[in-house]
Amino acid sequence: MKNVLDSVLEEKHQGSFEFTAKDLKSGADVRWCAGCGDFSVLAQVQRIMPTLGIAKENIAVISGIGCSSRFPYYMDTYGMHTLHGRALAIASGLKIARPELSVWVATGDGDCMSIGGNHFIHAARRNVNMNVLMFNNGIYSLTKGQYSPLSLKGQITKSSPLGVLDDPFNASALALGAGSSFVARSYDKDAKLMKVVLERAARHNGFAFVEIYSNCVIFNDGAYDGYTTKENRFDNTVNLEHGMPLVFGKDLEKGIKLDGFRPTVVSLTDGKHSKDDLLIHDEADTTLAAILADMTYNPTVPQPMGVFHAVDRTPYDQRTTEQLEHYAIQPGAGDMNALLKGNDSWEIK
Amino acid sequence: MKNVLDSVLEEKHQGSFEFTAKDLKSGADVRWCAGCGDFSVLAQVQRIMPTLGIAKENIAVISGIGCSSRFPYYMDTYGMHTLHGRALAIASGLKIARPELSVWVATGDGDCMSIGGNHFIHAARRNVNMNVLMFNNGIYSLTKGQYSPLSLKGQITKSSPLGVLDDPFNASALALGAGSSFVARSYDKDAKLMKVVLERAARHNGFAFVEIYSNCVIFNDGAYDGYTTKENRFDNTVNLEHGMPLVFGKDLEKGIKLDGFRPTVVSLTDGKHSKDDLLIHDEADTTLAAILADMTYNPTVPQPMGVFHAVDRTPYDQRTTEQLEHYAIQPGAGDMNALLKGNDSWEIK
Amino acid sequence: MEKQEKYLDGLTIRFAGDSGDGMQLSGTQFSNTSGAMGNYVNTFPDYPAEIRAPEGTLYGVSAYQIQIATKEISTFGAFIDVLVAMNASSLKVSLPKLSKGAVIIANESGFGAKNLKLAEYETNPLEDGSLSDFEVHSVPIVETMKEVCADLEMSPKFIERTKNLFALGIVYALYSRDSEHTIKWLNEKFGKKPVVLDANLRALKKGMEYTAVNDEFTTIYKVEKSEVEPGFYRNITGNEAAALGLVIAANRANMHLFLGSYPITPATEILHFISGYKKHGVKHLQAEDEIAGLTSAIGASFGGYLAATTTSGPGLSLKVEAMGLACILELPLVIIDVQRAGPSTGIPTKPEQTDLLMAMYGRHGDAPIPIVAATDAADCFNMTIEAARIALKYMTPVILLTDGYIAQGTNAFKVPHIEDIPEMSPTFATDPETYQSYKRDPETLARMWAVPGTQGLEHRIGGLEKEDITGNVSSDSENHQLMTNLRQAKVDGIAKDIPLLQVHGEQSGDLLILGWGGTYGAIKDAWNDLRCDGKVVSRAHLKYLNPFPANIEEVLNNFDRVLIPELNMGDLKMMIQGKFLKRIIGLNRVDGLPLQTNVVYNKVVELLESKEG
Amino acid sequence: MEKQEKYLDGLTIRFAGDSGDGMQLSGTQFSNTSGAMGNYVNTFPDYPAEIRAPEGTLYGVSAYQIQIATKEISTFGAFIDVLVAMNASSLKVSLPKLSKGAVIIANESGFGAKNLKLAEYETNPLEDGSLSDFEVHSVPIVETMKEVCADLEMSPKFIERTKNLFALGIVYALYSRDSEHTIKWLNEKFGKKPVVLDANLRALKKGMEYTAVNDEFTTIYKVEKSEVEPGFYRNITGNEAAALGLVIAANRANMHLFLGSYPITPATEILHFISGYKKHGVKHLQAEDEIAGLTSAIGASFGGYLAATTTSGPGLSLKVEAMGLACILELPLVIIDVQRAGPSTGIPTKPEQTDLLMAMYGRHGDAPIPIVAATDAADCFNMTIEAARIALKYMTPVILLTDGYIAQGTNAFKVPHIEDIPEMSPTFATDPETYQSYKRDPETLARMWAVPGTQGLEHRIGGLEKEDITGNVSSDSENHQLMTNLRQAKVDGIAKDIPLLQVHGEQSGDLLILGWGGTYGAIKDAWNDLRCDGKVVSRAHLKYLNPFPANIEEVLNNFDRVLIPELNMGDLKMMIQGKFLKRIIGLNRVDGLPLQTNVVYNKVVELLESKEG
Ligand SMILES: Cc1ncc(C[n+]2csc(CCOP(=O)(O)OP(=O)(O)O)c2C)c(N)n1
Ligand SMILES: Cc1ncc(C[n+]2csc(CCOP(=O)(O)OP(=O)(O)O)c2C)c(N)n1
Ligand code: SF4
Ligand code: SF4
Ligand SMILES: [Mg+2]
Ligand SMILES: [Mg+2]
Repeated sequence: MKNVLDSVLEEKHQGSFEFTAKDLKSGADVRWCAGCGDFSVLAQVQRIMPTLGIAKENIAVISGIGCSSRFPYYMDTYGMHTLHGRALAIASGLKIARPELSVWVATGDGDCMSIGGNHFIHAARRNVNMNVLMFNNGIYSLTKGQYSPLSLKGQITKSSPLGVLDDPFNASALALGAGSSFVARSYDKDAKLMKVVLERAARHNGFAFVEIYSNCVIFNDGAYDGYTTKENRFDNTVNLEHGMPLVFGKDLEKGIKLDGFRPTVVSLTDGKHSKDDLLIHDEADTTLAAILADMTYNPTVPQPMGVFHAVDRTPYDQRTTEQLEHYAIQPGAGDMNALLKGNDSWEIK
Repeated sequence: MKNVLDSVLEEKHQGSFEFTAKDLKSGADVRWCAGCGDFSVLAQVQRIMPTLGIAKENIAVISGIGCSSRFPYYMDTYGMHTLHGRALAIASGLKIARPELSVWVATGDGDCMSIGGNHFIHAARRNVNMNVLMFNNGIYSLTKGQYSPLSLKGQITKSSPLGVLDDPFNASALALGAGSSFVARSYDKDAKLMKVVLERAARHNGFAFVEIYSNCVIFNDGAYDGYTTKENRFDNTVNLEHGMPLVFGKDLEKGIKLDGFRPTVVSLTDGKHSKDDLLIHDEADTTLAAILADMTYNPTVPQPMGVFHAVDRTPYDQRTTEQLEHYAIQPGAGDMNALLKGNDSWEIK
Repeated sequence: MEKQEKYLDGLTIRFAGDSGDGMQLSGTQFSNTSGAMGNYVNTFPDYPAEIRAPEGTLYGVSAYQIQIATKEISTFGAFIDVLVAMNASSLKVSLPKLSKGAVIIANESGFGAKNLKLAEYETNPLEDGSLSDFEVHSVPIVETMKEVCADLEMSPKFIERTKNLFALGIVYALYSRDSEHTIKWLNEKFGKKPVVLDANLRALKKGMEYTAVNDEFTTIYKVEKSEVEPGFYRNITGNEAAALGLVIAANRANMHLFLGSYPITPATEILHFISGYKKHGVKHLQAEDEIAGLTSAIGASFGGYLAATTTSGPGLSLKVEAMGLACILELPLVIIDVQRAGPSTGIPTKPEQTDLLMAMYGRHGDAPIPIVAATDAADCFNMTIEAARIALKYMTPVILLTDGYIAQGTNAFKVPHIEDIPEMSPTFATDPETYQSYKRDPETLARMWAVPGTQGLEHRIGGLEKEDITGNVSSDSENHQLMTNLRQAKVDGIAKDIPLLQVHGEQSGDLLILGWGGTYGAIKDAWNDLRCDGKVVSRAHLKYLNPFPANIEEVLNNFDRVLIPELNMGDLKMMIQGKFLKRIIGLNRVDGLPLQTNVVYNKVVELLESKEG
Repeated sequence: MEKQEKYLDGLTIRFAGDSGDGMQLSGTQFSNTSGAMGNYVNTFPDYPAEIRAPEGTLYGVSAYQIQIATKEISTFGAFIDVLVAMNASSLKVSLPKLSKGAVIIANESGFGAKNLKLAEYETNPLEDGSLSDFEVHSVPIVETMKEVCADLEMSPKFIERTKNLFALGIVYALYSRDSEHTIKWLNEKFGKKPVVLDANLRALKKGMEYTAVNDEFTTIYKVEKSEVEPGFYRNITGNEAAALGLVIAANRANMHLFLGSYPITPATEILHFISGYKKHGVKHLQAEDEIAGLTSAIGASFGGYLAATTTSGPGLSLKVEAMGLACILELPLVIIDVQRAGPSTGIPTKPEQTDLLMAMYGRHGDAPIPIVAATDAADCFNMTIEAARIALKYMTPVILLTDGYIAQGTNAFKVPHIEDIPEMSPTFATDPETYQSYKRDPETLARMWAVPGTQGLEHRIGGLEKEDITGNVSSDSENHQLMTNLRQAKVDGIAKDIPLLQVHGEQSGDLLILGWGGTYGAIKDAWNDLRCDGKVVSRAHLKYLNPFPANIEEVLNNFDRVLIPELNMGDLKMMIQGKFLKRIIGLNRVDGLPLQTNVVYNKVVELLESKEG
């Protein structure tokens, strides 16, 4: 008899490739606070998905627990809202079982990097092919305002009324250290950048980690204003483009140059430096990725935005498939009677 | 009344500073297999501890579960053999409570980096002041030979009879990505290096991570022979020394030079290169540390051994102590009646 | 017009509005003021599930309900006598619970077209006659306050924020509440922001005036003072009480306190309070997850601290393995579980009692752990101290079960003097000659406790079975049986050291209502009502679940029938039947609500009539 | 000298030596050969706790025990009739279990000075007369083999390794075992290493000769063929049977299989076997921990796979939270727990039945999950398939409890033909018109299952309480009660779909022995002995623990007294008393051993004499 899953998929899966952002809206009321940064991620995800050439019914969105983890409920795709911290392990199982699906994970800074840290590093290491959107608002919002591993030292929160004592993770450094084959960053207030980054993540064949600065208007309002507002973003962020020098500023009048391994800001207008002196972005270079990640908490340089790192490495799910395909044509494959009998049986007549 | 802990410690803690390696042997039979690499770690730990200026009764060794995690039983110190993967969390609690203790963690590659991965990255991030000895034998030994996250791709083990599909972690890269303030590596077969590295770890004020290549003679025999045997170690490892160029080879006839960010081996005898061309080790440089970690799986260069990275950052436990000390002299400190009454009470007469 | 005066036995009032409307503040002040005036009080805050749901929506209503009375009461009131409704949605969701003839104070500006639409009203209920069963006062709060504060340098938005105090003023005057307590509190709170203080004081005053001068209000009500024991009081939530309990327990044991915890609703506030107690020397770690919450506490306990962890159901599920370790290590630990509606994420904001069997049996291997439970908010203080006492005396983890209802609700807490709380005297071994890590006190069966830093007592403990007395690793057959028996005997032996189960009403007879934990208030109030109505029924309440009080079997056998109301599908019923083979009548509800007094009342009446059982 | 011939009903033989001595191989061959010769067989390997303890030590002994018999037997034998002892330590640890007059085959070279010292013998027991109660044969195995293999290009170390086959040869000849099966097996195994093959064949042959020519052996024994049903047989461990069961269940359900697992003794072998089944299309993930083991399986189940996870106690404790999620998601899952001695790390290599109450109640919230248990190694195959059947038919996780004893021991498994195993027919929803994620089959109460990739059935599920039928998130009171009831009713309803509890012996009367799971063999053998001895006692064995078989209450009530022997402190006793209020007599042992036949026998005799209960 035919495998039930295979036959359902053959029959029922003609492929709904023609759909719009609107078709991705589930009926559920979006219950984020007015002004929450998470809305802008939702909007861009809904905008790019129809352009990826993936059938709508082949999309699955898995999340943990948190404000941001409500994400799947707002998407008219297959979805699962799971346990705090476990989204990546569940998504890994789904993707390994069903490599043809486009698997997305919506997770918070607490969900992903506090309780979920172990699954995060292992999914990155294995390079399970999925797109991980980490909504970093620097706080635990759903539980009403405790610090997260991405809150800043000294930050006053409900569980640190006297200031956080922890040093935060550097999210991209952690992802790189764990072996993530794609590491990027964007933020709620720049729809264009978000769209580009999400598209790149979606098209990456492997584990794609996107850290998204998302403003929580209630418990950590303005945490990223220093980089993300219209006034600040030109001077305090630098958009990365593969093969291009790191320039920034309203009129692209500044650049980043390496002093040894140390990135420093130089002016392109004082006549001392030109674009040729600048650091050229190379998505494939691991060391450069580490340098970029390191800029995160370095107040003397702007925050990199965009794709830090992207390399090709066969995803774990694909290796599994290939291994099974290889063995499926070996002699005896699928012979259940031989399997049952084993290699040390006897017959009683 | 006096705090019971404080009074016991005051009374009973005259400080046993005069003790020897032999005093550190507990009565228990060491039940590792003959030839197990773990013996050499035990020997060096027992050798250096008496030299650290720490009272014997102030040493605590915490472990998870695994062959290597039997370590505390063999040490006549305070010790706890806990749960698989949880040693670092337990040790963190102990160290925060009792910052005056010298806390050591014995853990395996599975214990630390598979099930215990989350506690590992968080303890590193918080910089809890302890010495973590990760016995990396590239295998789960106690459970008789399954692959670990540090087993190599393709490795045949009991749970990968057709070869491991995972990519392994790069342990030092992960530690660095998580923010570890001290990262080092040594191996069972070089007692001198081990001693130096362990001493450095012990003296580091913060989270000290030491990866130790330890040969499991039963389930992964010879895994590190390519670097660690007398024949191979000169050509295939390079010992790091702060401020010194990276030279290696039996007669120190080779060196490592950077091509951009890429380390390459050069000869010091062919007249083309001298020591001045070589990479100078700087323990404080994060980017360099990343480059060194990256050499682990790079077959064209030797494996770095010794201290990759060491920087000063106030440990979490110390911050906690300082915060408490600061608040302990604030008005109302310790006033239990005021605490009980709160600030919105009333009196019924 | 001269107003009439009328005396009430008590009343239930509900302040309802948007999350931003300050209803929690009004409620707290009404409650504390009533407490200060010598009434019994009991409250419950009712937050929306969403952090900040869109303004004016039905699911965004935030409320605070208070029952005050002259006689002792233990619940926040089943039916609402007075509703303060800041907008249309808050009226709508509260309506089903209004008692006949209830007073409604409506904030007029919250009933505009937009608000009505969000509340899914076709017509304005304040005007369409649909509220004719009630006494409705539609008050132009916002307009009035704009006038009153015209001279202040304050934006209209900020002025509007005073509307909760205006509403409070109205009900203060209407129910003859003394404004002094609130005025004092406002002065302390806003002392550094004189303009805000001024506006708030004006609002309160203006609200009181509004009642006084307005002829709509024909009657002024009074609630007579109760026979409350003299002393200092405060309203306290169960979570704050538990946090206090931890600090005080450590103090009375002359120990340092360590809390390892991970945030989870509805337990997080314990962590919040503890994190603010730095000046009392409390150490804590907000851990990376619940496993680290408990295991870090195990580390601290090994180090000689009074160590604790706090959580709710999903977190308790994660701590299972580490609880087993704590059991075999025989180290003292306090584990507080604030139960919420499951399974899985369930309904995080709602209370249940569905973790009892898990607390009892939810570990691999035979791993007995004592369990205690708190009856109400203030009792969380007592039972936290009691959990610590048992933990330290018997060298064992102890689980304290509270629930989302008592943890977030409040009742009045009689503030004890620190000296009146008994001291505990844990001791650490110091003598290398006599120390053995699993040598036991013959009385309590507690093993000896030696802490790192003590010279000559170096030893190892761990999760492997250990040899009796020496604590060495052992896989010996007889030893394993012996250690299993000893661990069980130690826990069983605690029964000698806890209060007997007290029966209220006849000591034997037909029907006993047996409750446990946070259903105390509802059962007590129901029982009071039943007794007032002449019903012959007794009640008893369990705060010790493992072991049970020594006389429980006797109590059970003194009654023909035993009714156990609980917010689960029969956890305690199972335990009692399984242990004592006494058939139990279950009253089991998992509807996300605290136990309702009338549900208990009706069930008992039904039983008394039917003789079923 | 002509040897005598003697017929035996059966015998128990134990091969004991160092880890490296190949005792597991000898045991397996003796067992398989006996099976092939038509005897009933039952075996148990007895590994040391240490990986490779120092050679010759008492704690380093590795053994393999086999009982063979003409009549059906279900345990590996309480007393040893024949001991093969490769060294002094292996003799010493085995002595207490030797039956009177037992035959001892001792490897002479294992009794040198060093070995004696390690075994803590002052004098050589082979020579000092202390073994006079036994029939001792001290055999120069190593010397003989060195001679026999002198012409082979083989190091002495390798030659020595053949000593297990030499010993096997001795007992083959002594107990008239046919060497054909082993010769065939050796040929297959060492076909590619002709020298090794040759040496091993010589050893086997030489051993047989040794018995034949040696006058010490006066008698040759025979064990008559049993009335074994014709067909193919193999010896199988419970772990291999469970692994096979998973693959076969998926095959019969026409589904793909996914296993998410993390290694843990004594469950790891299931993962080992599965990881070798790649050519049968099996997917698996060796996860980073047990939580990911189960949650990855949940992901695969959401994707339309038959998904499973395998573990032992500590791992089950870690899976608790995810089991709650699986329960509320109502996705099919097979969770296999190979129970071992707890609490905590406990004694990892020893069996227990102490996870039953945890499997039943160990989750926060009301989260019912069906539980089944296997009776012996071969039954692990059946019950794995049964767990999968229930999971798929009822859309629920199912827990299968086995234990370290049946998981690692073997008995003969009658190899079924794949076509003879019933098919299962899970169905996936496909119609967007009628699909609703929590619409239920009226018969089974299973919800509809739609898999990603199916056009038009996009939907969301999760851990929050969901609305009946639609599956939308709901915090409605009545709905939560309804869903709680439905989840329970679904599990309870499975009782209609499982076999009734069968009573062996009288169907009613004084005493029933009620067992569950892996104590089956011991209870059955004890009961057989009791019946032979004319005792009036019945027995029944539970393989379904939640729900219980539909007739269980009736069965219980048909007996005055019920004895439950179990390897815990009273888990099933608690469940039965709690549910049926039937007083149970417990026979509870946690001594790290499988249940002993004589313990059951003696307890029953005692009960029959005393009428206690
Ligand atoms: C096991 C478990 N522990 C704790 C919680 C409580 N909890 C829910 S969400 C959350 C943190 C949310 O923070 P984040 O992941 O940053 O998401 P955000 O709400 O900020 O988007 C916590 C601690 C839970 N639901 N389950
Ligand atoms: C919760 C839990 N899961 C699994 C195990 C089984 N287990 C014990 S040790 C171990 C792995 C050991 O590997 P490693 O940490 O590398 O230590 P090694 O034995 O190689 O020194 C495992 C899987 C356990 N004891 N507890
Ligand atoms: S609380 Fe913060 S993160 Fe949550 S929905 Fe509101 S703004 Fe967004
Ligand atoms: S099995 Fe391996 S790691 Fe374990 S003790 Fe033996 S050699 Fe060492
Ligand atoms: Mg967050
Ligand atoms: Mg290892």
